[in-house]
Amino acid sequence: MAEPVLALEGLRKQFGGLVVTDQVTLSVAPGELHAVIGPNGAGKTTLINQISGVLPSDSGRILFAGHDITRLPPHERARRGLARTFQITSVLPAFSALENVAVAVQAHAGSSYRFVGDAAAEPALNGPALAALEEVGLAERADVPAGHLSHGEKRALELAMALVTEPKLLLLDEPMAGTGREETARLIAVLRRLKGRFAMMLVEHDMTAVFALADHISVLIYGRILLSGKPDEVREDPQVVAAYLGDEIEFER
Amino acid sequence: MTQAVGPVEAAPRTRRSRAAVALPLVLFAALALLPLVTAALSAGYMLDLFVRVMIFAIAALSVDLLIGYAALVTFGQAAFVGLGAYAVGMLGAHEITDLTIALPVALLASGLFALVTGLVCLRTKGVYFIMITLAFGQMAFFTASSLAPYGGDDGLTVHERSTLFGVAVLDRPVVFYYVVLAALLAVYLTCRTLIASRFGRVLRGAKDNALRMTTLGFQVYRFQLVAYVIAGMIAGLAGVLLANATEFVSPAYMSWQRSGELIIMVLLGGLGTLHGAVLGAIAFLLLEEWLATLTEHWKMIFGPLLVLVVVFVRGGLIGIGTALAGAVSRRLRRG
Amino acid sequence: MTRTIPLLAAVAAVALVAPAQAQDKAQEKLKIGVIATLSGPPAVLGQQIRNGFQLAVRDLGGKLGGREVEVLVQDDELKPDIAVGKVKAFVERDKVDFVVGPVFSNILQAIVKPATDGGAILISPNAGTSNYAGRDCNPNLFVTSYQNDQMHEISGKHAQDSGKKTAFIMAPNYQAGKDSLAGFKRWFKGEILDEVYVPLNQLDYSAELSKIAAAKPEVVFVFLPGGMGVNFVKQYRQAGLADTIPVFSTFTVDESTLPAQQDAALGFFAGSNWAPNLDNPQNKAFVAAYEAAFGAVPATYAFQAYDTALLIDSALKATKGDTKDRDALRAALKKADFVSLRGDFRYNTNNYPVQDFYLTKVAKRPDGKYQTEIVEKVFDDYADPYVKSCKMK
Amino acid sequence: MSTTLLVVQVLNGLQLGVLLFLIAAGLTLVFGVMDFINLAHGVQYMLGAYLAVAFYGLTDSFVLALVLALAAALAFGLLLEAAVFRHLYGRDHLDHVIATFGIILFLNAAVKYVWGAAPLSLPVPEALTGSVALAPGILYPVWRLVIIGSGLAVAALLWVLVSRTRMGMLVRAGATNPEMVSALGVDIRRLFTLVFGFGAMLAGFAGIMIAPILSVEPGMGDTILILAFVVIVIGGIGSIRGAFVAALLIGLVDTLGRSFAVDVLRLFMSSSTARTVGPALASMLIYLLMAVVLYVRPTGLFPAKGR
Repeated sequence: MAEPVLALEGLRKQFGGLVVTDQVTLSVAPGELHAVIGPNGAGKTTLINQISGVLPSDSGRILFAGHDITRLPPHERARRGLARTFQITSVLPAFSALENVAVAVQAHAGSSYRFVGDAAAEPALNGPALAALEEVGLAERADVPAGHLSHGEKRALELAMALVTEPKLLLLDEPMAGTGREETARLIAVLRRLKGRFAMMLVEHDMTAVFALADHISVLIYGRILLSGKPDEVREDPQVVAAYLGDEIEFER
Repeated sequence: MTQAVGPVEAAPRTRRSRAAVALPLVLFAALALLPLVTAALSAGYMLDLFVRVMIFAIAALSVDLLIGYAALVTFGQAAFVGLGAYAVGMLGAHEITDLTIALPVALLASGLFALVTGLVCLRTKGVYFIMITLAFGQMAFFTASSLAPYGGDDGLTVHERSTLFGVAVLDRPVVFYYVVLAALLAVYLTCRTLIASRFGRVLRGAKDNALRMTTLGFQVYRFQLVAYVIAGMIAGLAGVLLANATEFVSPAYMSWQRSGELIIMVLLGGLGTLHGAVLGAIAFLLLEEWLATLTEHWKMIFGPLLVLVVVFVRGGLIGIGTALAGAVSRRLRRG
Repeated sequence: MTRTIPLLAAVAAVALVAPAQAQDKAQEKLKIGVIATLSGPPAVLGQQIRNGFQLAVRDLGGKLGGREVEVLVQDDELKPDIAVGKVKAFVERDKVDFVVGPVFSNILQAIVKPATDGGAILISPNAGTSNYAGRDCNPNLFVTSYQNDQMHEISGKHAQDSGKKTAFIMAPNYQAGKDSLAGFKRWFKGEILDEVYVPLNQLDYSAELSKIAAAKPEVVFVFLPGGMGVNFVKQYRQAGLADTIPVFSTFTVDESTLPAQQDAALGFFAGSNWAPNLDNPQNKAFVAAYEAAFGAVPATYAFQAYDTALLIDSALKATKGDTKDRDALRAALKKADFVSLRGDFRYNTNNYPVQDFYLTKVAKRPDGKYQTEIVEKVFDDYADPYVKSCKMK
Repeated sequence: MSTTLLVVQVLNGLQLGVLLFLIAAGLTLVFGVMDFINLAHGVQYMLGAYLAVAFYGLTDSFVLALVLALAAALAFGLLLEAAVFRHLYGRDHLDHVIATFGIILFLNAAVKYVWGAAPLSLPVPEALTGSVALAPGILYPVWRLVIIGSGLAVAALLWVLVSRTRMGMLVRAGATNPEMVSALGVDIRRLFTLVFGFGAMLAGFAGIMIAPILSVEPGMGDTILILAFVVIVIGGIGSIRGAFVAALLIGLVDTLGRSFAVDVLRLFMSSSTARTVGPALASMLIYLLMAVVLYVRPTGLFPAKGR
């Protein structure tokens, strides 16, 4: 088996007296889409924040492509190929969609201390950016300020921004939250197209999306991994069904 | 569908960019022609006034660079102006008057001060940043006030204007005027270029959404620090010119009221447009000059004027212009 | 939008140039620019200068040396660069022959060059710094007040002469403050228990008052102009020190601050070249006229500004109203051929006055107003020592 | 540097501290609850002092002047809120800055227009003049003790109001999470108006109490405003407790710095150098303190949670 892109070892985060994540151990293989599911307050977003470095971890280790990144600042992690989207969409609202992606290209290109030259007119930045917009189906909205995009479009834009950084791993924090049925279907299609190019960790409530996309699923409850396995195993695990999935979940195949 | 949406959404962009090109062109053309007007009216005094205006415009540009493009509301920019001025004054006191020495020293001093204080200030955000820049401004002010060998609180006279390779080029008012205008133009273009560059794009992005920029891999703090140093040096340049214009250097140049006035100029003109800062400096100082000739109590008029500008229009004078232009074009389209 | 800009510029140009053109017709008028601090807390001093000068012009029938006078007044806002701008406007736009002002020494430092380089004659009705009395003395600068140090020397001399052994001295932490304490120490040879510099515009003197109470000096000397003096005097009285330790001062208790200090200042001593009750007919007339016109007792600022107008009047009479021949004008000014409100007055070679100085004391007049009153003469025909380093003859 | 002198200086520092607290309390509330930067808070302090002088002139009674001036300060604060500030809630901080700066310019010029440029004064109430002997030979003015006492009383009152009443609960909640307060169905506008008026009155009260000690003059609020901002920033914006601690800290540091800086420096350097450096250092001590505090704790000593 190939070396995992991401390996978490006993990760823990505590806010005051409240333990939010505890002894989280899991690994993501290259090219794999690993979904993390769990009820509200299970610590999913905290986990994403710990991995991306927005929150420091109290204990445990984060190995990324074999290197310990537990103590690295977020921008350092990003530079090593760890990209993320946010639960609440996070784009640059005053910038056009194209410029949003172009900034991401620029981040990846790593030469941002250039004080001359019109960045907005650089083919080296705009070319890949436009291509990424194409991939997520936003090419026609390239000139629209990101603040004016619909919710689903912002999600797609975030994806495009992550794409151009050619990440080794993409952390997706509830990309389907707040999107309409139609947009959800479109996003699922986009993600399916991207699958295999890099590893993804998907935190999601929408079980349709999770079971449509995931190669591997971990169930997080009260900050701990309850179970980790293939979608079929998870679906059929009585413990999960009882504790979390219940009867309400409809499965589509 | 998107075909129809496109042009409508694009329309404000083109209008804005047309104004962004035309307005500064007109502004600078007017400034370039001014000496002809003053010569015709034999109002040489106006040159001095506009020299002062342009120097403050340079300082205001540095403030706009920070507030308007990097979301760094600095309340201590006057300290850098003062540093530049003191470089001229103190070197002058030791009979070093040449710009080839004074200018680099001034820029280095203000840049270094910005670097050191910026390292501390940029740890904080928002109002805390405002106040910590104020704190450093005040420290600079009190330090200058206690410089007894250089006049202390009284300030010191600059006995002769700076020379260039030993030639007293700045002594002729018209030449000095054009030197200041050239400096203003250079600073304006520098800022313009900077903002459009990759570097500037990171700054603007961080203003929009700093967390997003960080997770994209930018170390925002460093970009802001570089911007802070550049702005400090620009303000230092304004100080060099101010010392030459007034032929006097004083701790008063560093007072917090001065820093406040610079912010007001930028806001009055229109934040985040650059030419708004220039326009704001012109409007602020001319208004002050004009109102003061009307009545001793001119601040009773000036104060409410500022309130009205804020309450009823957004985006300062540039905002008024845009709103007017919008209303006119709507009227035209309808009629 | 784009069209409004040149329009604005044109309007601004016209607005700023128009006064100059309008005045062209009245070429005969003598133009005098008065620059004084008219905003912020020290505005009261600037107003005294403006009022004193305008009163003199009025008393002289609107004419100085036979020429109609136009007095232009500008506020320096106590900002040196603003002052420079205003003075340049006087000289270059308004083409004034005389600039009268300012109140403060730091403004004087800033405006001497632009005023005199521009060809005007600068007459300072208050600030008189040591550098212009000595090394930097200037033929186009005249001072109608005093050399700053002299006012402080009065207290030092009197403390010494009256046999005081210990003193506590205090001034703001700026150049004039340091000069002040140096001036006091030039004559006082007793022990200085403490020499305290407070930040400029300090409001609360509790810290210093405690020190004074602990040090128990025989005399306190302070130089705390304007609002600082008001605060100090009130707090000194409240601390119960006023009845035990006498205070000698300069610019701390005068007619500009007494309306606020009132009874708290009674018995405080000051050094001055004049007082409202100085006994000569011209001064009596001046004080009465000033009080009638402005409803307040004049202070030194007002009387010196009044004298400034008298000085210009005398010089223009000598030159028959001519200001073009600057050598003649300067010579006439230097003669100082006028009856000063303070009595004896003549110019030294450095264009600073030689005059008498008095110890004064705060008193309440029968009409309920407060003023300083002459106690005794401390210096007779006193010249400043800096004149030695002035190269002018 | 005797112990008695030190005691007196500590009292002096305390007096400056409570004065700063009176001003900073309103400022930090308005800032914390409404997210509004009110630079005009300093001129409200000035106005309090002027109103007290004016009413004293009319009534010849300090108590009456105090009551009337407080009422007028409150009324003026409410008027200002309704006329200007109400239109600016939710706008950018910089809009607040420019508008309230305009109000400063106006009011400074207006008081000069109405009352003249000369400093005015208010006598200490007859019963509270004089000094008490703290130790043989060391007198302390009664009025200063009154200021300290009334400042502490106001602080205690504020503490009760904020921690024990429903209104206080809302104010605290508003400082940490304004959305939540409006979600509770509270008329947030009325709460704002109330807090604002109260803050204006506190600033006015500070002005009235200090008028017998300091000269009343145009622009007297500008310096104190900056100090008050230093206080609320060190204390943590929106925190009354922070404002209290920071105000006393600033009061003490400033007073003690001014009285002992030269003496302390004399231990390290020559007397004349100490005299030059000391006062400059003393002037910047509080700014140095603020820079250090913010460096160590970028949101102040007691940051209100959630912002």
